Amino acid sequence: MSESLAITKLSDLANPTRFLGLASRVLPWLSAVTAILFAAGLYLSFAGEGDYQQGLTVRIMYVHVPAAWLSMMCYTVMALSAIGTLVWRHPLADVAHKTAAPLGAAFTLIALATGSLWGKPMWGTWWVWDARLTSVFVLFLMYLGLIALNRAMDDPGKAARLCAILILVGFVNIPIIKFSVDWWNTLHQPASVIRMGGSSIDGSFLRPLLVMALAFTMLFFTLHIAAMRNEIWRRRVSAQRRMAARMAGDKPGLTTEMST
Amino acid sequence: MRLIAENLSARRGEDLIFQGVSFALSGGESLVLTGKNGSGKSTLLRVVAGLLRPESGTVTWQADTGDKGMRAAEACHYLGHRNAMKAELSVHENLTFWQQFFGHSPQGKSLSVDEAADAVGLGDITHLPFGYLSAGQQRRMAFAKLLVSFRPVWILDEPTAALDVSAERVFTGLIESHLRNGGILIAATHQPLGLKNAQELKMAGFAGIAEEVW
Amino acid sequence: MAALLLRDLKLSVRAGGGALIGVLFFITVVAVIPFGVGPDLNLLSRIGPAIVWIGALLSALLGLDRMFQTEREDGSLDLMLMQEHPLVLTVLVKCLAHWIGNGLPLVIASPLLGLFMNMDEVAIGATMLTLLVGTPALTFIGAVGAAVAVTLPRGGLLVSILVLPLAVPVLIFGVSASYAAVEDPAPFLPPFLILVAITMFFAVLGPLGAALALRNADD
Amino acid sequence: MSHTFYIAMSYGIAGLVSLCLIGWVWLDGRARRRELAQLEAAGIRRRSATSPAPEGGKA
Repeated sequence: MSESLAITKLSDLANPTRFLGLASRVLPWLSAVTAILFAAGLYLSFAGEGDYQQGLTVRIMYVHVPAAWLSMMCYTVMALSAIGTLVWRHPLADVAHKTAAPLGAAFTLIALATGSLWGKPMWGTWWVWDARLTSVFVLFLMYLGLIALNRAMDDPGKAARLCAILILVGFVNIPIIKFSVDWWNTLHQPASVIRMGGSSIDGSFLRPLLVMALAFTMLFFTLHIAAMRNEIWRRRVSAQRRMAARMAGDKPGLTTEMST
Repeated sequence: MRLIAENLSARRGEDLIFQGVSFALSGGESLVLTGKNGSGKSTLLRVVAGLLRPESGTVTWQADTGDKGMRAAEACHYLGHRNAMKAELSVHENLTFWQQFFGHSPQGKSLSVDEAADAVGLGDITHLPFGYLSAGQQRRMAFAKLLVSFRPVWILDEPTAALDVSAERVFTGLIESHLRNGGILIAATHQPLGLKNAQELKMAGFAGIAEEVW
Repeated sequence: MAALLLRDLKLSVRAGGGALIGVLFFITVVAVIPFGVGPDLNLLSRIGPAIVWIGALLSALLGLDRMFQTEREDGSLDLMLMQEHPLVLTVLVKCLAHWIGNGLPLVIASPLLGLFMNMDEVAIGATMLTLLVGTPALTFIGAVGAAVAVTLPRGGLLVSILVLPLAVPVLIFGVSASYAAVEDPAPFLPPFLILVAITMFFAVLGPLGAALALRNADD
Repeated sequence: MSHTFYIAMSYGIAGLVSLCLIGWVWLDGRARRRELAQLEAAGIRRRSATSPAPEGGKA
């Protein structure tokens, strides 16, 4: 994945200007690859015939499962950037996890929406408190909390460090939440819940699923790099505005002399 | 004992407030920071007190007892704009808490709570809750906090702000006695403290955007 | 350290603001439920432990943002950051003082509310025990939220949003332990021991995260 | 049971959210470039940009 490559060669990406140049070159290619992958994925998922048991609704899985994987992966990317912020105090890492939060929240929203849409024909209710769906919902709350925290502070440097701490504390808690939700689920729900997807799928369904997953991943990286570029521009604009304000402040008040 | 700062630079928000500040202070010396508001005096004091991480440069403390690895902040008292006292607790409780919390360092002499209160001229009202005192009295009590537990370095951020002349005289007397028995002082102030051989550092303030981070 | 604990306890007794509000909020939240759910006694007794636990969780979150805010406003937070005591220890002591000031009153008030929810003695005992073990976990993990929100002008609400997802496991195991004590099939010990384990884990993670946040929060 | 409705809905929602994301990122980028252009016009350049030819991130 190009994102982990970008994080490993940290040193030469040190200043954002080089990142901007790189992003401008890479973005057209990335969007083209994403478009192709989506076209292939959609064709494959609609060409295959329905599953004998779930009927056509298996097609919802082609969207739901990649989105759920992506929401997990996005939080991992944010945790990596959080380490970059706290340990190496890398300005690019601040930008990375600040821009990844809205993307993660959006993909988690897709996962929740498609999950409940899948639940309706299967179990007859819009929202079923299934273990996986519930932990994705808690993850969604964590994303919203992080976005709210990031927007609540004006100094971007401090905001990034505090968000990084919260991301890491949250990251450590994900297994505990997962375990407690599974425990809570088996306690109240009869174990007859049909396993939603997972590796027990035979070949004919796996191929479209993988293609769609790859398409979603590429979409995430394209949007993430573009959003990071926007954030760098936003910070550059605010830095220059501050400089403009300061320069204006230093010049003597010409207008006052003319008026007296 | 010496307090050495090399090539300090610090940033407030996104802007670089000062660059390349260095000084070295040994026993009995004092450094006075002057400059208009917002010129980085408080920021420099907070960096020396270890409350703010500097952009570059280091603050090192060489104690004559030679125990290495002691952060510079642990040898300092910091008196900021706020008094760090609880209004509900009585003055005596406040000062005894800070005495126990600071712990008594072996070198110098730490005054008892009542001696410290007498030293700032408010010996008889230590039983009153802190909230009942006037602003000047509260400031004096905050200063008494420096006396209850000995620390070689005093970092004062505009100690004499909003004080009457008599209180100022008390403060300068205490500062001079601190310097006489080998203490170090770093103060940011507008009115001259009337210290004799004090080094002076003029803070210019804004020193340019943090070099091209964005 | 002991001095800090004593001072904070004196403060929470004398100032009394935070603790009282927490317990009052707890009582009002739980007392209001029957108005909504209806006075049907066996329904109330069935959802009793859950309601008491949810009330305790919400009122614990309520008092969190005052934990470091008062210290920062009067400047003593700066002095605490400078001392040679490890900051994690100072934060741990502050969490303990905050729990004794805010968490313990909730535990003491829970039997009274158990009667409101028509719970029998075993259920009240179990809920009280699980609250006794669970509320410190809320304070410890809440300390991270409080430390992060210390520099925010209106950080109070944000703390509860940030801490709620992290407090879900505590709620799940607390309620399932108190239910397990009442219905015989489910054993009481496993969820209870997991709850204890979570509290221990948060006792380490909370102060560590909060100390890191306080170090980075200075302006 | 009309599965097609649920399938259409789920792909619809997924598509809608993705399009909103793409739109937001694209519009945000355009707004930032416009602000940068305004600053450029007002003669405020980055210090390193003044010496070499002023570079702008062209998407």
